Amino acid sequence: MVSYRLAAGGLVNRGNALSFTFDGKIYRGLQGDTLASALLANGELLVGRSFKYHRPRGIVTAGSAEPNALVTIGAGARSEPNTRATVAELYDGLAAASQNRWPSLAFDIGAVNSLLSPFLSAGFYYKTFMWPAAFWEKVYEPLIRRAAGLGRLVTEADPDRYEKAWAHCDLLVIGSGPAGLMAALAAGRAGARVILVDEGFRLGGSLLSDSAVVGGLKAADFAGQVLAELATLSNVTLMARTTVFGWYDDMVFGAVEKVQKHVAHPTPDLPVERLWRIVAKRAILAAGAEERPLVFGGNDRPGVMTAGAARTYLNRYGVAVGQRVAIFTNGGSGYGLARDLTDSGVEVTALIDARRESADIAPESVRLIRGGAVTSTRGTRALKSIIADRSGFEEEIACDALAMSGGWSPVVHLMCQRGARPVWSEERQAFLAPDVGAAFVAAGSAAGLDRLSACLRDGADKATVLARDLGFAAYETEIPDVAGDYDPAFAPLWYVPGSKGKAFVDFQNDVTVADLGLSQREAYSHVEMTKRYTTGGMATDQGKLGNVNTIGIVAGMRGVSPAEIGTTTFRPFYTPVSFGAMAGTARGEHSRPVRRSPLHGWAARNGAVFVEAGLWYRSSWFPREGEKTWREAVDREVRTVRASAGLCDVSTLGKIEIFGLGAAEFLNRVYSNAFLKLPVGKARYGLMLREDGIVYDDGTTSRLSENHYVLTTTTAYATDVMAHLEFAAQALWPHLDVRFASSSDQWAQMSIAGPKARIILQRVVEDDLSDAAFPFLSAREVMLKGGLAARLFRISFSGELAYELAVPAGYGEAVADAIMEAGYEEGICAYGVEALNVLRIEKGHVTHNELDGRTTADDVGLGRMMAMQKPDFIGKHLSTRFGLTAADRLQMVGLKPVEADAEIKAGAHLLKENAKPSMVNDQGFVSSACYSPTLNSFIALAMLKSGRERYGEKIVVWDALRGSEVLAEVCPPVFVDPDNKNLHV
Amino acid sequence: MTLSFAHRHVLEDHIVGFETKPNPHHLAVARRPTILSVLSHAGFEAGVKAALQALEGVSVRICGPAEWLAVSHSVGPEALLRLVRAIEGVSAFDHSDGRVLMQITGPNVRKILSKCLAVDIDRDRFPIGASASMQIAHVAGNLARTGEDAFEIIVPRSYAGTLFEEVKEMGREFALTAAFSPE
Amino acid sequence: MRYSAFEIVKQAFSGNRHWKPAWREPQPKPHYDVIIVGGGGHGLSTAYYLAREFGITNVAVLEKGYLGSGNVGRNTTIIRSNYLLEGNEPFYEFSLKLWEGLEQDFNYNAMVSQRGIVNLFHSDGQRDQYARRGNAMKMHGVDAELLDREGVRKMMPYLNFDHARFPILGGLYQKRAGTARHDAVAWGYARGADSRGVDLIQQCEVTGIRRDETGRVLGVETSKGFIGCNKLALATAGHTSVTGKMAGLDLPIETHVLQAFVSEGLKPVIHNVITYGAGHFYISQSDKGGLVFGADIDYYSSYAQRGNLATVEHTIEEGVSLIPGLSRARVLRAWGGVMDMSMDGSPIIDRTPIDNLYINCGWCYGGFKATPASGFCFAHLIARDEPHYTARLLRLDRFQRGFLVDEGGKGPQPNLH
Amino acid sequence: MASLITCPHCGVRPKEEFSIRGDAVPVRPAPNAGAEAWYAYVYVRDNPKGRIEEHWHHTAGCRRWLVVERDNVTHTVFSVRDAADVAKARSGEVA
Repeated sequence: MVSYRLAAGGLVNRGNALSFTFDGKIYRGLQGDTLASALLANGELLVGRSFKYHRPRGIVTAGSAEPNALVTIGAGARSEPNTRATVAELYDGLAAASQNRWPSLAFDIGAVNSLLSPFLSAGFYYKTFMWPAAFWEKVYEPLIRRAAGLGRLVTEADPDRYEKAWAHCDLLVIGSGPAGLMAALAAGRAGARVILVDEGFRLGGSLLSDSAVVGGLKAADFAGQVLAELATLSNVTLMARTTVFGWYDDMVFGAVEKVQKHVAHPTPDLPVERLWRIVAKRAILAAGAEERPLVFGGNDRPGVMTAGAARTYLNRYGVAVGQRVAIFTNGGSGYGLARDLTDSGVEVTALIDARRESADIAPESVRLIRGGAVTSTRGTRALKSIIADRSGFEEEIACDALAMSGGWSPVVHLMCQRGARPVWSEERQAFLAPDVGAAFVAAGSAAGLDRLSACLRDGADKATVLARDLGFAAYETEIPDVAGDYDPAFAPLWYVPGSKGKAFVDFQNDVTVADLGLSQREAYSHVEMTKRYTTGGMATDQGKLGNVNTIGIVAGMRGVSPAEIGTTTFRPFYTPVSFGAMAGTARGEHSRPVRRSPLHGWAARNGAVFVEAGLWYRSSWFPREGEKTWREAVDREVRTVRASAGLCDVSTLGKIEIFGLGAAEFLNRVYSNAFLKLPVGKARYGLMLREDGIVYDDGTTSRLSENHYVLTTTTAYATDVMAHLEFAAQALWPHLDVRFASSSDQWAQMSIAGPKARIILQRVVEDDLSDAAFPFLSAREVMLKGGLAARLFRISFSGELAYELAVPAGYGEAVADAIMEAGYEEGICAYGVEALNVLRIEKGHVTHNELDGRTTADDVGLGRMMAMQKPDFIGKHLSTRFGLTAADRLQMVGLKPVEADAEIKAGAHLLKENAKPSMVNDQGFVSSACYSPTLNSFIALAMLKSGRERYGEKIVVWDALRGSEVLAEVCPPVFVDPDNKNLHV
Repeated sequence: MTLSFAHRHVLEDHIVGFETKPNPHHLAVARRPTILSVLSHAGFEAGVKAALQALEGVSVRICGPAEWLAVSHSVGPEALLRLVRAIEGVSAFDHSDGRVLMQITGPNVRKILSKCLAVDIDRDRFPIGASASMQIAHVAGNLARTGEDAFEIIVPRSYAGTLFEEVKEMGREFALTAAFSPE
Repeated sequence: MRYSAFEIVKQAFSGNRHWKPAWREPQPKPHYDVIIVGGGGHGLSTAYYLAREFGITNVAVLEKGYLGSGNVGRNTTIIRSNYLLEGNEPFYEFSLKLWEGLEQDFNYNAMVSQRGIVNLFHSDGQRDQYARRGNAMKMHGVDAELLDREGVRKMMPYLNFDHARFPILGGLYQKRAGTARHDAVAWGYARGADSRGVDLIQQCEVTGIRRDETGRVLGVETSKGFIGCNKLALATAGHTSVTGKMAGLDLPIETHVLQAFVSEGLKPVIHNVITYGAGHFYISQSDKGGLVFGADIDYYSSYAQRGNLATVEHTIEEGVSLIPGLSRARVLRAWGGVMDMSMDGSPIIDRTPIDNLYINCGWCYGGFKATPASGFCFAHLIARDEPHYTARLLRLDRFQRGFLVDEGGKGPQPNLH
Repeated sequence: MASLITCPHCGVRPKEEFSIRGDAVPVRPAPNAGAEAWYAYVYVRDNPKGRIEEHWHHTAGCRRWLVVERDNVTHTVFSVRDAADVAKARSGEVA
């Protein structure tokens, strides 16, 4: 055992032992532990394997920048790969497993890569694996993919719940360490709406790991005191376990809250994670600073970690990271740790300070080596000793842990996500937060490096300024005295010269100093190219630990300041965010809202099979007993409509009520055909174009009274057409007196079609429906027997005598039932969109299969609907371009297979007989096809080059994709009742 | 042949049983409120709004400039339509069947709503009496504040099921119950 | 220096200390036969093919940042040729053919990986559209298969078959499609161009286009001074309006941002490229194990290489809806590419009304897969002053003349393409 | 911009409530304006880097078309106006 739990100390609950497993072995931890601290308390140093060389790796940090200690937590559908043990809150029953090793963590075959490392230098794969060409996909790439990745993704559906929420505040404080706490306190006392977030499960940030005394209290107790006051303020919201991962436009912050990641059995009443969008008027970044590792030979041996991590394990978790701890530092951090360790009775074998001199004072019992450096380490799966070098004199020092401190980098990530670059400070030897305006400022050590007292002061002061800026009366906050803190100042040491063995800059991706050198030699010199070529900074920690060292080392190689090298781009996410949290409830069946027709229940009772149509579910067909295939049902429905009558739900069509003195003029401009003279009580088919002259949508519009129309759209385009009309009315012609609103949801609308439609409907409607009283294209309000007002339109999509009846939605089912009952003797049937589609293909009516955003009115035989004599309508002016009127455009035709039972499918292309398939020979395509029970043949609508000139021609319907070729005859697109006799009976 | 047509609420399928006692957090669905869409023609906006607000037993919900919903639990649609159409510069139609109205109440109602909508409904910013159209649980609806801890949601009928289920889900944390309002 | 396994071994034994720079870092000459503005994928491939195919080597590529700093280094790396229209399909197939031989051609492993793409469909109507597209591909001799639901399930059992809002009915499969290592594409072309004498000039921003009184382009003003040329070629997609304006060009282009994403590294589960037909979402898994995915543009005009949270959420909602198992994976990084959204969704490779000025633009968010053909066709145009056969319909005047190449049928609203 | 838009009618709203059409600068030509003007209106975009005007529709709110004036590099919003007011002002009438 090397690392171990001390007999006393720390913020862990020693009365509450928790049991957990790692790679199947059972361990004990304490409430308040992370998985990492609990593993260390059990002497487990080896926790993972690196990506490329599979080197044994231990815990390096005590926070979210951890590159090594990635484990899979949980099992089955709840297993969560790549979880950082350093931030995973321990709970009873936690089961963790190591990753990227085979057969076991201790004996990993992949470690052979380490021996091959001379061949696996940065970018090696760009230079090889190319011969023979076929080998890349058959041999090399499968090998590479076998080695890819770290954790394993389980493909089962996640059983847990996720939520999303919005929050609004005056001041968002990110980080609950000294600066954050005081900022929240200052603004909270002033009455501002404050949200204080911290990624940790316990608020207090670095105060929880600090041995300093603040206002006479232990730092952690001081944090507790401030938090207690904040909890009494109703205008302050405290959010632990919440990571702000992104800063977006307009001061919107993305954050993710772990609601139930610390319980073995989450309750379904709460989400496991909750995504927050926090809208803040002002924000303070008090995220602290990240301690940099030092770069020397073997700096990745398990047992080597940052000094701050060692201090956190000691002070917060009561864990000594080793029995004999060596410290390698270039600043005060190492001294602070040495003091804390010796105070806790842990042996510090040596304190090696890279600086020749400094004002820092080491504890008396500790051997201090000034001007020294660690050049390599020894040990296989755990650190055994280090080689310290002072002025060329090498000494092996036995130790089981090495704490290193390479200085501090302010955590400025969030402030750099919107394009601003951090600014190099020679004085601080660090990249500092950029100026992103007064609304978002950094405070405390995130704003630079300072002692604890200064961080407390900075947080309070900056919050006071922001609160006053928002109009709150903020008073100066008293800052308590601080004793026993240390000066974290440091001198730069980017890389230990004379290092032996690999010196790692990016631990997870195994990027070494040698790799950086190679990238410079090979001209991948821009820092972004260096990153991309070496993969440094591309691991799950996104370079939190390594990037600044990379920049410093590259700067050293080039002999320039790190300022000249600059950083790579900071982008969301600060730490990785689960897909689950980002998706919230919008997944699976709930990925989009469901729209239900008012006749849904009626259709269901009549046995409908439903199909998704946009957000709607529409009844597709209504199978009856004995019908084995959908086609049998559809054929019967079509035959019934043609012979008797059927009822179809058309409620999903868009309906827009249009009012105003300018309504007629408006319609005349948005439709290509004439609308000024539509009489009251009449409906008209209308064609809408886009401004580029292409058909947009079609539908009927009825004039219900002098200045009141109702316009219908297709189901698919209802939303878009509404917005299009609004654009025309508001942005194009704001002077026209026209107002409209959607009434799509108000009406249950049903089409009653077939030769018996009138007889049946008359049994339900009071008004006279005779052809004389209610001729084709009539549209007006009628009264149903029983006194229900309804709208009735005599329009037909099927080509039969047909009506569309609209009743208030709540009555839809009852009225449909009544009509079905009224038509029982005539054999009325319910018919769905499949039969409707057959009926309209037989009649040659177009849908968006034909109107695919590339067709003109003339292409689909509706050229007569272009009222070119009108001075203006949307789409008129560009509709005459050469390309839109060319003689060889695709025109809509009908197709009949030469052999009636030969099936034609939509999506097939057309070829002249004996022509070789090629794009040049392509004659067009089949847009809609069906079996016509009326004609007892497959039929189709097709778009064919110069189609209308080619009636009678035999053409090959070429469907190589589905392995069929059918000979068909080109014919006019109207297969049934071409003279429209049925409409006028 | 005389007919009588039964009216059916779209949430009949979603709300089962009336025996549940309402919890402190409760979603009450109105069975048949009167809801009219009211549009003002250019130049009449202020007058129309004032006249609407003067109508007795009618709540006015703002949808946008020159567009409102007139809501009533006491005046029927035909009667209200007559009253509204008497206002100069108005076009209006009965939307009672096209809209579903529900009231959500409870001490943590804002927490539930913060999971459904993005608008800041702090009492200073969205006071009692305020109303606006907005996205509510992925559906374009109208929200009104009717009390300190009471809000009214009006959504298109076809979306009502989705919205109802989503709000219920977000209310789980506070044991939200739901039922039709007592007549 | 030719890259080979032998070279790797040889270098390894000398501590990898003798690798040569992948390209020179030259100072600009006063004058070039051709200047290409933009050292991204298209600019570099244009230079490469100019030198390799057309023997024109007195060429400079001017890049304001570093090589490959534009969209070639910021995309979801998909290559495919599954198009419908005559304006597109032959061009993208030409590109795919070039991809297929690319590594041997430029002696750099761009990790072209033909693992296949499946475009899922979720309704009969969509199946018909995909069938039409698949048949168009087959007419051009391109591989295409129509999978049914079971065929899709067999290939990708982890998709959401049982609890989907929009059920998976099948998919259009192109086996030869796949991915490539995006940075390596830029570097391979750069190295290939450099070794043939092309000057790649980084950190050189073009600030103006100098023309004589007849309007002819004389050269460019840059942050490194004036550089003259006989022909000027713009390959600055994302910023074409800005560079075009330097010569007074007005273009049918709006600039938008498209976000793309990568997850933490995971053991490979997703072997091919998938596109979700019921929403905007596409995903593949890289050779490093990261899930690389994206969806739609942010819809507003933007020259910022970053997007907003709403689009991130929407993208991931779609992803989890399609692949429920993603829920417990984590997204690592998001980035934004700035793109030319053209008015019909298709690119423009053409001469301009200005005699010796050529443009290559309007790639919307499909430029990566086009990199080889775009460079080849652009080089052809520059060298011969006539369009390459496969790019003959991708003309600038097609909007005026009404010969749109509108693959999506969305019309002249660029953010819908 | 782009996270939140302050609708002149509804106040601060998330981007999700809007749909975006594109450049709001081109003005629909007079009916007899000629082919070149119509081509320019429908297809040609100035597309500057910097300050632009764009049509946004408050789809889930007041359903008004808005002209959002903003910077497409920094995403700063300068103004949001009702499109009808802008159109009226452009046609020479005081909004």
